Amino acid sequence: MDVQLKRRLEARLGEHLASPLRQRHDETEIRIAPAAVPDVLRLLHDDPDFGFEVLADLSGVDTGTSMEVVYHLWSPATPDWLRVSVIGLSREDPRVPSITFLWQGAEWMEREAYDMFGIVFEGNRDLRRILMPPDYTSFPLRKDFYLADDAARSPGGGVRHMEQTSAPLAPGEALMRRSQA
Amino acid sequence: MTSHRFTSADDPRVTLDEQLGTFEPIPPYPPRTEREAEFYSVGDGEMLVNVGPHHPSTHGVLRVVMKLDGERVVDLDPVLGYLHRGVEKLCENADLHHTIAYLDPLEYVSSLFCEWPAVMAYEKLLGIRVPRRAEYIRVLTGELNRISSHLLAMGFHALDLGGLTPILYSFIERDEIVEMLASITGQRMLFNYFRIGGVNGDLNHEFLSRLGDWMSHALTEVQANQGLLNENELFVRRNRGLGTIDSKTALRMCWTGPNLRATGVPFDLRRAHPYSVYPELDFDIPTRSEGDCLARYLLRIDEIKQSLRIIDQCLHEMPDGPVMAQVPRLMRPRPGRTFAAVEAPRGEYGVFVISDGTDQPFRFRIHDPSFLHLQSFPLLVPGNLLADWMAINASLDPIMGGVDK
Amino acid sequence: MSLIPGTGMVKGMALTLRRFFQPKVTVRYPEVPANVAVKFRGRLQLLHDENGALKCETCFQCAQACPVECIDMGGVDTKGRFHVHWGAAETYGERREESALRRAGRPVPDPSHERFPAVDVALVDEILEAHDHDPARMLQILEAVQAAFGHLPVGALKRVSERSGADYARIYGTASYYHHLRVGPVESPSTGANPAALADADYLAAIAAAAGGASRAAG
Amino acid sequence: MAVVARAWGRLTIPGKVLFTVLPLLLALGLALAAVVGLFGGAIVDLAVQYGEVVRFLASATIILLITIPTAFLIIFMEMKIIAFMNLRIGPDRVGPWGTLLSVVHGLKVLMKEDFTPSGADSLVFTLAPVVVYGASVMTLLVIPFAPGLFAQDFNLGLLYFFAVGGLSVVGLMMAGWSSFNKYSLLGGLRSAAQMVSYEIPLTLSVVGLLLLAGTMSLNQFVENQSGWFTNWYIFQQPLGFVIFFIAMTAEANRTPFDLTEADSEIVAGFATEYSGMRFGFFFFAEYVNVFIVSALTVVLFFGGWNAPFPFPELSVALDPGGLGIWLLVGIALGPVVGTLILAAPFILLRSTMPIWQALVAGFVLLNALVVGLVLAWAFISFEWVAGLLWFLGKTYAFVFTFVWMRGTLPRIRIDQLMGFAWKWLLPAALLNLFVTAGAILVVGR
Repeated sequence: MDVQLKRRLEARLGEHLASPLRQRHDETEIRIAPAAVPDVLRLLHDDPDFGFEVLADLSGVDTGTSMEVVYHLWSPATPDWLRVSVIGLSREDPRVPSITFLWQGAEWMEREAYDMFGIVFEGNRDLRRILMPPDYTSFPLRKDFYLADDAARSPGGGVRHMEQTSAPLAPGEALMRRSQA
Repeated sequence: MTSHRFTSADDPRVTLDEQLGTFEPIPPYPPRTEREAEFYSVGDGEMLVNVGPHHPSTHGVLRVVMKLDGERVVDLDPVLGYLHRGVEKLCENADLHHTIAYLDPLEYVSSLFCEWPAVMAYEKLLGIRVPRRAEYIRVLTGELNRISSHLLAMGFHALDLGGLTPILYSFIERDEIVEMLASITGQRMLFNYFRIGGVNGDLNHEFLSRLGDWMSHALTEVQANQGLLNENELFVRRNRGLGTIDSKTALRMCWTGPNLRATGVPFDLRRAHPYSVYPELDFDIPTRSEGDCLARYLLRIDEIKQSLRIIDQCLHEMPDGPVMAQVPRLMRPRPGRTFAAVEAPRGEYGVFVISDGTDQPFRFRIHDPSFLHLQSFPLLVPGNLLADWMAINASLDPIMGGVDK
Repeated sequence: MSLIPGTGMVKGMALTLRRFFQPKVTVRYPEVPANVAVKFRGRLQLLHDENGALKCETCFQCAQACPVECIDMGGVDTKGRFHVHWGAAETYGERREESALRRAGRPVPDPSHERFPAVDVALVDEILEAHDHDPARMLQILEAVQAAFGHLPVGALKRVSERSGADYARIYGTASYYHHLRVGPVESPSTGANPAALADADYLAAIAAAAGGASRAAG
Repeated sequence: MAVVARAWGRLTIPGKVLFTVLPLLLALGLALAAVVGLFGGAIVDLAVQYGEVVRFLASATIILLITIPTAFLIIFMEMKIIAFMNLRIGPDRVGPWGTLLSVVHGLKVLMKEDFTPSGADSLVFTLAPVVVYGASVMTLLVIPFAPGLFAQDFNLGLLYFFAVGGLSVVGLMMAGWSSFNKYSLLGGLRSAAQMVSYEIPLTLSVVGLLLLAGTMSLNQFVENQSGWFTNWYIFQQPLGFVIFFIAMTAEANRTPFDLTEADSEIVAGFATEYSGMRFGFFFFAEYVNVFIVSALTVVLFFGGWNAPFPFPELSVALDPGGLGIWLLVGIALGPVVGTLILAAPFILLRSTMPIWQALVAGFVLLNALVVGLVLAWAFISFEWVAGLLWFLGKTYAFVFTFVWMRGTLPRIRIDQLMGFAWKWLLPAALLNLFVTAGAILVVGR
């Protein structure tokens, strides 16, 4: 637990924090609203005080009631992992600004989060399915994607569980709308 | 261009021909993003070629659609998911112990590094202190696994450039390592050895005698076999200056591991975010400044030497004691979130776990480094030849099992 | 690369030529038996001895060692001995079913809560969330619970135990050690019969009935 | 009729084959006998009249036939040598030390499905392997194997060799274009670019040799190099040899220049869509090419069939008739006595060995000894046997070198390949030519 980091984060990001900062083990967690993502991450990335240059992970989370996007950052200035949770995305239309302008490599991780959760990253130039087939319609890591018990245990002997829940969301303004015919 | 030799509507061969159609890599649906639309509009004199999913040098089932102008690559679009098994979903529906077994086949040439971050994350969640001997055993087996993985990577690098022999020399050494790991873990590839709170079984005599034999000649053998390639003009000329990336871009592309260190950034989680007993061990972080395929290749040799140093120290400093902590039978970590990452042979292998207080993880996120290295193809490859893609791909050393999860 | 072009290649050729005459490492598999690791894990299977009898002694050690309780002894063979099941055992399946229900957002029947007067679990969860589910801060959690409920209801303690990972016995010990924490409700004669006490009484009555029935059956 | 059909139905498959093949053979033999009986004299007259034509037909047939075992042998050598260099054992299951594995490979490609992709130009697709294989075999016609043992000695031999050898690129292009596959197309175009680029340094590197030898007949080349090994052209044209060797490797599509079928890049290049015996033709042509390239190197630079030193004139005067009755006695008793004598050391020295094993060992030893003696006698007595052995020995040394290179070196890149040909090999070949011409002017031939 890096108390110094906690003080600095609270001082610099005070107005962006959506809930109190938490620390446990070697992790420091801040929670922010979706609209604050570009500002906060730009500050964390660019500011020499923080210097979070390494994006260790980008992950989508479905809490069952809302969606989250979780970034893990690493900086030489602190022994902690910094976890930035973007909370309060609606499950019906989760949208969050893309951070590909900071880390171009986040593009595929955002694509994966879109693929698995349907979270739309606004500003990602190539937001399409990556692991699932392009004509797949549901989002498998959402909690309402019910993975039948047998299917988890015995491959092949289980239940077919392909496309279950909702139709895919439109991936933002970047979508090229072309009619099929 | 399809030619139908059969005209009878009843002939099954005709339907087969029609189903296959022309073998165009252009997808049969309208493009969904600007990038896709731009890529799949083929210009004058360009052609699209499917490299993979069944191609000798795609390291698994990677499919890359290449836009070629002659032999020169104009653009390329990696298509993933041919090996997608939904491991994250499976882990979210499995017991904490079960998840470890699911993780093994991800990076199947370095399985221990897939288990490691998961058990680290669970130990953090459960507040378990791992015995020191278990930590030493983890480091020892992990570094052995790193060597075997690097050897394989270097061998396949040569194989993708047409050299038949280095891969087999690599396999000789790798087989020694794999056999000795099998003697303590029970399996040759999918070890399933790390447990929450320690490791599954102590070192045994067979392992130690094999390791001793191997350590006595490992470095000389590896170096002698590298003489086949390191000075070979054909190999060096094909790799030098190819797929060059600078450190800034590499960081922006979220690169980690040897590929990032080959650009000059000494980012190694064993030092950058120390875990296990690495702070007590003495080793260097080799870096190179060129950032090209040759640097990535040579850096792996340096890493093998450092790993041998670590193994040597582990053997000398290993304390006695138990190899498993006292852990409850039924593990219900308290609700919370945790992130753990280790320095795998390909970079930072991370696991992000959310626990909701049950015996199953609520969210289990696997962060695979190869996934991010593959992403950089459109930066590295265009402008080079088709054959250069094989060299770049081999030097990035992706494992598709981990990429596709 | 050296000054004279081609030396690297010549060195490589020299290496392969040297290897050409070295002893080979190939193991001729069917003639030379493969090396099976000591801890080799194959398929779980019960072996028969040369007389055709099961080697399994039904010692239950495997079932006890299994971390996820997926091995269980059950069923009877022709000699009146147990079989080993691998795969889903009954208890294990129940736990799987429970988690599957939870994932699907359906109510999970939890027998450990039904025996006690219901408490507002959401309130407890809020308190726990505020204290980060940390068992090291148990005293503060318990104080907050007492502030919320007026005393420490058993259901709330069970909830705290389940969510924070601390043993119920330890929490109960903490709660009963400090004088300012009250495990039972404050006696208030004006409210008449305590509903919680009623529920407890019902439960005890049911237990007694069940035990009586059992003893009757045994007798 | 029904009786015949029922009898036929009862036959097993080998029986059916036998009953089909045997009458055919019988009919053919009878027809041959009839032809010989009726027109025998006329045929002999014709053969005498057109001796050259008959000789050519016979030698072309023989050469066509020996390419197959040659390819088998080189395939086996490649499997085994590369395996040994990889510290593997290599093939060891079929035949002694796996020697029959390449024959099994040959049978395998014969039995595979002959497949034509639906978009392919089937005529060109079928013709391409024929062209490639034909070009390879035709170049063998001018190679002199031994004194008097060549298909055709003709005074433009070298030119013919390069002209016909260059034909194979047409076949590769045909294969690449007609397969309806982008990898095949890339492979075909690569082969065209590579062959065209390397033809030039290849031809130029030999021009110096032509100035020295003053002939294009390969026989004449060999005869020019007789005597001590210092007469070999390698010592007069070392640079020419290096250029020739590199360019020949590229011409034969061998590692490190095997770009046309670079398996890790373009799957199998021009041969991607081929299967069965059509692929077999490509495969055999590649290995026949290795033999041809080695043979030409030996003929041009290493003295062909000549021994590296003037072999002392020995003559073994064998007159079996002079022995009289002892000849019969020797034939009758020789093997028995020889076996016993050679088995004696086994019996005496290794008491654990059963007698019959010792006898078998003695018999095998005797056979080896006799075969060796006969070979030595033939080597001494017949010039062509000695020449053939020297020639094959040198040629297979070069085959070994090619396989060795394949086992060691990675592949070169296409642009480096072309750059190497045009920037280095071509100027070097020109330099070699000028230096040779100048030396001839100064020193005289």
